[in-house]
Amino acid sequence: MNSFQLEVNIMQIKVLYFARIKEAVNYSSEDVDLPEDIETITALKHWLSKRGEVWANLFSGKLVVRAAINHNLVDDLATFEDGDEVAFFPPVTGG
Amino acid sequence: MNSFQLEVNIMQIKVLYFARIKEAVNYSSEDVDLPEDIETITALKHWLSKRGEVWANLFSGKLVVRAAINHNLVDDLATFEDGDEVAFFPPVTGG
Amino acid sequence: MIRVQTDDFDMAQVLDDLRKHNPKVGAIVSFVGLVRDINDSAEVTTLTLEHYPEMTQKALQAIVDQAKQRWDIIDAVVIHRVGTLLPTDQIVLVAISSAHRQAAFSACEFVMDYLKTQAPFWKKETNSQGARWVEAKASDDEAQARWTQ
Amino acid sequence: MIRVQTDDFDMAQVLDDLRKHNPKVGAIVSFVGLVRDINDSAEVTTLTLEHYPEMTQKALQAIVDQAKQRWDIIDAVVIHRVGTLLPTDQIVLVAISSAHRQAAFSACEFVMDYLKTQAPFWKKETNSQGARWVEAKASDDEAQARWTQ
Repeated sequence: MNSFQLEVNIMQIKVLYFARIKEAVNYSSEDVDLPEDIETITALKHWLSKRGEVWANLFSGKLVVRAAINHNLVDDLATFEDGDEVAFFPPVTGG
Repeated sequence: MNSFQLEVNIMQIKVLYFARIKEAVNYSSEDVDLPEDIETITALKHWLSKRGEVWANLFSGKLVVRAAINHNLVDDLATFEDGDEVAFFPPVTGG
Repeated sequence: MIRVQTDDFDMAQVLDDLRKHNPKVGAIVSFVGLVRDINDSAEVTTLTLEHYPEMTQKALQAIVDQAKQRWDIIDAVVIHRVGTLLPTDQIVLVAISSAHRQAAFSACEFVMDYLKTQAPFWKKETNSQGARWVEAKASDDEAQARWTQ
Repeated sequence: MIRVQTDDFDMAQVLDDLRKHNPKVGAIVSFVGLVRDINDSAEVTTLTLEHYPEMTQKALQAIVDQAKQRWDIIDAVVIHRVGTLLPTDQIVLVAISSAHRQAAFSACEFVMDYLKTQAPFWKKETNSQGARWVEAKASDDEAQARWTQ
């Protein structure tokens, strides 16, 4: 019973990084297991920033970090669900 | 003395016609001798309109007739001088 | 470069000329006007453009000069065809190069709006019912008036 | 048509495709963005474009769909290159066909303003001093914001 609850309450998402953020974290993609209360971009940024100095610097708010959920640009209050793809990147500079 | 004055007081200009105006008058260019008091586009339109029905219809004001003096688009109060080239045409429709 | 010609023009050549000789160019905005197969009335079979040769070049140059005074543009090309054209034929090209895109967009639209109301060209359409001169449109006067408000 | 590609594109081919198959087209407005040899700092030697492949097509399509809802346009082409480019190389093409010119001008500028702020591309420049990511410009956000006022 206890172990069944644990499985339900862990959410797995895929997280992608682009441009200078990818270079800072040194990889482009990872699968992340999250506690169930981490379901907004803001919460995810806060949670990731506890990983260490590089992460804290990235998500400190000094530089703008944009996010997409399942390939849609979103603001930081957007929520994601188990299995979603979340991406972090700097403001875009195409064109 | 009299004949000398007459020569001075007659102004000769070249008048060009384009598009439907050219078709209405049936030629594209003429040299016109004008009395000296005909020196604005308005006066020239009025003077030409006395030539007959075709001319009266053209310059009656029912249709817009634009004018250029020496290749510059002008409004009807613009004045011309001896030797100038005056053109009459409908509103332009290029592009 | 301003040209009035009966021949068709090669848009790719014009754009290559604008960009290849000047690495300061970051943006090129171009407009191509085409003969449509339908206008106010019936199906158009030909479109014939008449102009006032001695005035045309001067009028187009004056429009381009105004655009260069108003916006920070690098170069401008205007090519206008005259003579008889068919549906889908190219009539006019306006291409503007600049460092940044907004100047090129504004200048290109400005040149077209002024060309439509100031440059001495006249269009005559033929269709199955005969030939008729194309009427000037109030919307073109309004488009031009925007720039002086 | 929306394409993201490493290869260069042929502007003339795109414009011919837009006009030759549809005699309702009276106007084509196009924008070409090019690699400039100088940016904020020193002379640029290369420009490398990275993107988010799964998102890019979707983001560009959403922008084009919005333009089609807002203006009476006939067709739209967006081609954006990725990979490493050199000064004077073409980066992006937006071409819009319509019956009348104002819709094409507005839609083309709209698509570019949204592409600049919404489509997941990132530029990295190299010059004699090394490589650096290009910073987003506030002027691009302002350009996009005009359309929502």
